[in-house]
Amino acid sequence: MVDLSVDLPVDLSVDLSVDLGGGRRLPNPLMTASGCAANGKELHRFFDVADLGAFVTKSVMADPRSGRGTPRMAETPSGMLNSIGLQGPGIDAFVDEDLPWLKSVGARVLPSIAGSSSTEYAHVAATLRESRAFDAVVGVEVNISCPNVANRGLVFACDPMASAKVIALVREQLPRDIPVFAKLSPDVTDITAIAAACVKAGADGLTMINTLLGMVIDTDRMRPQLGGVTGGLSGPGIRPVAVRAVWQVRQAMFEGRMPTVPIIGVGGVRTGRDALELVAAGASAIQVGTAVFNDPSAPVRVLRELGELLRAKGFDRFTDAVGVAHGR
Amino acid sequence: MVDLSVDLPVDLSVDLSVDLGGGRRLPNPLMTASGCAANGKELHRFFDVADLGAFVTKSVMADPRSGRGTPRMAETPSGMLNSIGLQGPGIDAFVDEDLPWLKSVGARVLPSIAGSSSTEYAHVAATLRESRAFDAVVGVEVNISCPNVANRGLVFACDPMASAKVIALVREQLPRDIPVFAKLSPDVTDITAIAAACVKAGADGLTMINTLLGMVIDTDRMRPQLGGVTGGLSGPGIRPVAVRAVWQVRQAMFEGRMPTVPIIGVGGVRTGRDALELVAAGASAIQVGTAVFNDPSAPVRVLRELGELLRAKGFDRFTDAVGVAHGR
Amino acid sequence: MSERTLRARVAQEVAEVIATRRVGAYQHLTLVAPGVAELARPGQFVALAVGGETSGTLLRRSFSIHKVSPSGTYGGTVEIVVSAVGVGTRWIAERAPHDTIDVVGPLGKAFPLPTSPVACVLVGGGYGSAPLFWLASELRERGCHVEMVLGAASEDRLFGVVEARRSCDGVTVTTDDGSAGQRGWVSDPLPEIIDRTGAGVVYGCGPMGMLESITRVAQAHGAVAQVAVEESMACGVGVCMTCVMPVVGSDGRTRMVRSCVEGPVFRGDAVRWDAFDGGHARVPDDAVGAPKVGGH
Amino acid sequence: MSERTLRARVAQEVAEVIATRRVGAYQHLTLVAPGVAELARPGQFVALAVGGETSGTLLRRSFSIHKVSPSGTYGGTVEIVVSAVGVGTRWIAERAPHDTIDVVGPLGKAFPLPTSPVACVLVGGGYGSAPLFWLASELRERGCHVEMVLGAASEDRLFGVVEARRSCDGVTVTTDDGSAGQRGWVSDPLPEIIDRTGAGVVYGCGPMGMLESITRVAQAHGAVAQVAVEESMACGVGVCMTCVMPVVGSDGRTRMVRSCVEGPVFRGDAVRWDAFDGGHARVPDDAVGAPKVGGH
Ligand SMILES: Cc1cc2nc3c(=O)[nH]c(=O)nc-3n(C[C@H](O)[C@H](O)[C@H](O)COP(=O)(O)OP(=O)(O)OC[C@H]3O[C@@H](n4cnc5c(N)ncnc54)[C@H](O)[C@@H]3O)c2cc1C
Ligand SMILES: Cc1cc2nc3c(=O)[nH]c(=O)nc-3n(C[C@H](O)[C@H](O)[C@H](O)COP(=O)(O)OP(=O)(O)OC[C@H]3O[C@@H](n4cnc5c(N)ncnc54)[C@H](O)[C@@H]3O)c2cc1C
Ligand SMILES: Cc1cc2nc3c(=O)[nH]c(=O)nc-3n(C[C@H](O)[C@H](O)[C@H](O)COP(=O)(O)O)c2cc1C
Ligand SMILES: Cc1cc2nc3c(=O)[nH]c(=O)nc-3n(C[C@H](O)[C@H](O)[C@H](O)COP(=O)(O)O)c2cc1C
Ligand code: FES
Ligand code: FES
Repeated sequence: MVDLSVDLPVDLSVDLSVDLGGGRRLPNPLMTASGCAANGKELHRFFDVADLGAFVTKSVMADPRSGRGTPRMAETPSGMLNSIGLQGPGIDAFVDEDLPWLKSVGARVLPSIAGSSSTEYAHVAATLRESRAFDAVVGVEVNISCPNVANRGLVFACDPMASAKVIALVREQLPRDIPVFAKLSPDVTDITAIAAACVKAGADGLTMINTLLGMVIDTDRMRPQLGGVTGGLSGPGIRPVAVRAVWQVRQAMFEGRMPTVPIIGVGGVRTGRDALELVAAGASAIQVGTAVFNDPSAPVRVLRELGELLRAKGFDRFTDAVGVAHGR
Repeated sequence: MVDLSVDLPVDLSVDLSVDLGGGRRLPNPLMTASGCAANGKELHRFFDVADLGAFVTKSVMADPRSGRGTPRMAETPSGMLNSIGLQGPGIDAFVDEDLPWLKSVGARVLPSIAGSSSTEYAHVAATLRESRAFDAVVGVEVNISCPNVANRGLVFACDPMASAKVIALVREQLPRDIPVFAKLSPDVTDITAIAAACVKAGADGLTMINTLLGMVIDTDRMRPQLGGVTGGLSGPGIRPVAVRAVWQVRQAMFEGRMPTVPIIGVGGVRTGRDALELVAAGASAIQVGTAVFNDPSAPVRVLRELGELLRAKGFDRFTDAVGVAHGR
Repeated sequence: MSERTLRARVAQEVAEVIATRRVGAYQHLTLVAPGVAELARPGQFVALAVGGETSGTLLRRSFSIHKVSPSGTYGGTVEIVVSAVGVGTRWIAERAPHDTIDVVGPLGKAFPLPTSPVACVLVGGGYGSAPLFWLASELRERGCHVEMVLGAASEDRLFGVVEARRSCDGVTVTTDDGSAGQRGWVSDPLPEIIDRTGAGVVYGCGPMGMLESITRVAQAHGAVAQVAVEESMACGVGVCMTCVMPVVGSDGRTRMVRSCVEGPVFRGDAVRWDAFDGGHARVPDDAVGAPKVGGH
Repeated sequence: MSERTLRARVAQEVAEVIATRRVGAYQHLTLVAPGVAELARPGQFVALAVGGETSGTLLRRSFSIHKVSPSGTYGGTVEIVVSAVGVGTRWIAERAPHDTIDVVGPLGKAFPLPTSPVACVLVGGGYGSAPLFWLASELRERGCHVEMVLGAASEDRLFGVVEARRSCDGVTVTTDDGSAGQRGWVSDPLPEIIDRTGAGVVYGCGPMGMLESITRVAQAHGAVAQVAVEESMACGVGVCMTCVMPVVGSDGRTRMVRSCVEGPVFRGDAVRWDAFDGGHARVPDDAVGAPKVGGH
């Protein structure tokens, strides 16, 4: 492992800890983003994954999945398009190998779970609960941006009812002190409606945003560049959409249109300044996704930069900065 | 005016002309994007605006409007956010001054009209029809991405019914040989539903896409950077969303889920290659918006590059390339 | 806006950097841009593209034209003075000789010159003095008595004190910290200079707050202020409507006008200073087309 | 994937370019990257960030390590050979001495070395020969007889013919157009060389089609092929799952494995060549977790 201790820890004069529910306090608000950090071993070569507030794993489904054919990615201006097709080992291998490894290095884990039916989500959550390393889990993120096989392949997160059903079933499977986060798609007419439906169904928090549906044409071959035709757009180019989504939902909470729950902000964060944008808009934690492909140690660098910025701005506590841009 | 004749005309061995309805053939598919080219005089210093297939003017409403306070923009990675608030002279000044000027230099004009109620749209369309320079008009673009005052300020383009009503009223005001294009917002759960509703209501074509709703926080002041809080995200960073929207709607036409009408593609086009992406996805014409701010002669440069690319790929006619990426 | 301004010619060229040097806190660049050099007048600006082929920074950055040499060994050159404050200005300031930069210009309206040889005071804050030396020469050619006031936060942020002494009839320097010249603001010595010289015009270029106080002082002492503003601009060529500010027109009505084509030089007394507040400019309620309740 | 590979050390450093020169159609760069140089083995690669602060090009570009010098005047250096084909490789190829580039490496698995001194044939297509000279030296140090086949479309796209003659026991050159060596493909002389030398291993690096035919020829002539592939990679470090390809594991089952961490070197006979088609790789129906009807 590359020794980062000279750069870390972040300046201790700012209290970076945050409580995202379940009574556990995370030492800081920085996380990996699901699918952008695999399940820990790879990035542990660059920094200690236990230095993060939490490690978010690749969305896992019930069975092993090969994912889609290739090409699976296209670079786009200040971003990229991907269509991985949720390749993964399946929940059994995850709880046997990945979760215990993460626990062994002291990481706090926020597993991301997925399914193509609400019962698959519930099964994955139940398997997780029964796992021997479950005490490393500080919450569960529910990726509802998967195509719903029962509903013409439309993704769950595009429909308040379908989203709510998944969240309710997952919530039932997990102990009360494990907060459940619904991860929302920005590809909807009104994200506050989906957010409210998820919270009503039992979500203890929200993660925003997943990728935007996009497409690239390979103009040499004059056909869609990705094997999967469309894909998910991520990276700094979409940050303004993430900031807006977090702002809108936080605003709905401030106005009493839905209960107040913690929001995990994700989308285009590359620097501490970018993270601060999401925080000021209302995010209580930050995930770094695509930026990891540019800089494998981005999550800890962003944490350090965020801490320095907060100190420079005179904040004593990270939580004091959450949502401050509202009403200014 | 800067002499561009050395660079123009585009290679004549490719027939670039295109028929967007109304029986008029445009000499080529390149256009400015509404709000990114003012009303012609400014760009005419850089190239002859009559060299474009059509010139799309800034969305005009019934009365003069001051627009919003400043800051009205924020630069974002590979894009920008704007919140102009539809500043403009009002339709009377537009038909008295801007349209006649465009006619005087030989431009084909696609005026963009807007309103905060469906009757305002109809009034603007009717005033346009009565104008003395109306014969320079080759079509009318209806910007339905304005907040609908009657409907909690939600934009028309987010609701199929509201969109259809505006389109139907505008269609009634205009002669049959003037095609009406509905300009759609990408900020919806299902853009094909809005597209189909507009076509059913009488739209002869569709323009896709308007900006994405986004937001930037000024982290120095810890408040929204734009005077208008949220704004529209544009530029190369959003191109994959535009390509996807055009693809989805063209696919719906191919599958018979809606009638086939021409699509004008817009969103993040900076080069001929970018334009070709939208064309291959199904666009019969291309607008260049934000790229103009980087290169004031971008529309004619993109035209030249597109012509060269088509020739290099062995296309004899531009129209043969429209939608070719489907079914490959 | 007058037809003339809009039809004014403008060039777009890929300019080679032929010289770049540090001047105090600034970087002074000389660009080969014969098209721009031939057309430019003092007070106009250029807009430079940022980054190369990989650039995610789309918008051009604007710089006052410091000087032009319409012909020379390399063909016409344009000089600018850059304060590196962000990603774009840093990139520009880092260009080495022989690197190229895409330049559009000249843009905007120039400083209007008096038709008779009145005395003038030229006031520059920080790099805001950059366009004033050229203006000073033109004014003196017309027989005007020209004095200059240069102000900055500290000595390293003054630009062109030596050049000022060469091109003007009198120079006063102020710094906030007293590290050069007299301690204080440019508006401190201004009343005395206007009164002593009987100046008819005060030209100003610098931060908004400074331009507002120059305007106030000029008005109080019977002079006209002509100020060059610096608003955030997306296009610089008049097509995006981002650079607007509230200005009173000849009909007495306030409009949100584009500072890139109707400015950057405005008569100080036409600017609605009351609408500016911490980097924001409100639309005054009495502006043409101002939003009714509910806003747009 | 073995625990060892994953825990293999990797460095991230801002490397200074200390030399860059044109070699035929390629640019040969020498970077000061002591951390990478110390750890690297032949067949591994580095991933370079593209563009500076203004860059909209986020993803790193991968390059085989041509050579390392773990210590020297400047500290350890790493050399790469770049074919400028797009925006990223152009930017990298244009870097001048003293410019810096952010480097991550060494990445991926190295070429496995035989435990006994068998004869080996090293086949490089275009810049694909870059990592082979270093490999050749290591093999010869172990007493292996080493021959090399270098092929390219034309003479300017061959890399390292002179170096090959220095570091190998025999060199054969092929070009598609006959501009150097024999006209044809690398697979043409390969059977004779394997048979003559009794080679046990054929190492290959180059385009997919070439690697497939090397594998076929090697198999037909009783040798094992070890090929270094070049799939499109978003991260290069194993976290994004974009670089996958169908490979048969030791249990005989096909999986979509990451070529950045489980490759880039694979046994040729483990690669499911049948799944590749014009830049796409299908998921074979018999792959672990392959989509059922309807796909994912
Ligand atoms: C007419 C005019 C003349 C100018 N003359 C000079 C000059 O001679 N020397 C000089 O150093 N600077 C000058 N400026 C200011 C200069 O354009 C900005 O400092 C520069 O655009 C900042 O870009 P950045 O990428 O470094 O900063 P960032 O803060 O990263 O820029 C982000 C965005 O905000 C815009 N922006 C930020 N600050 C300003 C500003 N002060 N004015 C306008 N846009 C801004 C940028 O153009 C960009 O779009 C002038 C500006 C204008 C409008
Ligand atoms: C393990 C490995 C080793 C390599 N070694 C070398 C080498 O020694 N010398 C050399 O010149 N090139 C090498 N390549 C190929 C090189 O990485 C690509 O040519 C380069 O990424 C293209 O980037 P671009 O921006 O110039 O092209 P663009 O086409 O603009 O790139 C667009 C995107 O596609 C990806 N991409 C495009 N072509 C390739 C490709 N062939 N392989 C992987 N990704 C690609 C880019 O990384 C980028 O994300 C290697 C690739 C890999 C995976
Ligand atoms: C290659 C890749 C794979 C991803 N896989 C998942 C996933 O499995 N589950 C999920 O919830 N989000 C996934 N995402 C979305 C990210 O977690 C994140 O929400 C999105 O990329 C926006 O953040 P970013 O701009 O920081 O990348 C993936 C993104 C990328 C780029
Ligand atoms: C500054 C600005 C102003 C705009 N004004 C309008 C407008 O008045 N009417 C409209 O339909 N679209 C407007 N748009 C949207 C553009 O026409 C276009 O749909 C969008 O910017 C995407 O294209 P681009 O990425 O090429 O800019 C505006 C965009 C920008 C950047
Ligand atoms: S900067 Fe675009 S109109 Fe002035
Ligand atoms: S390139 Fe990301 S996993 Fe291999």
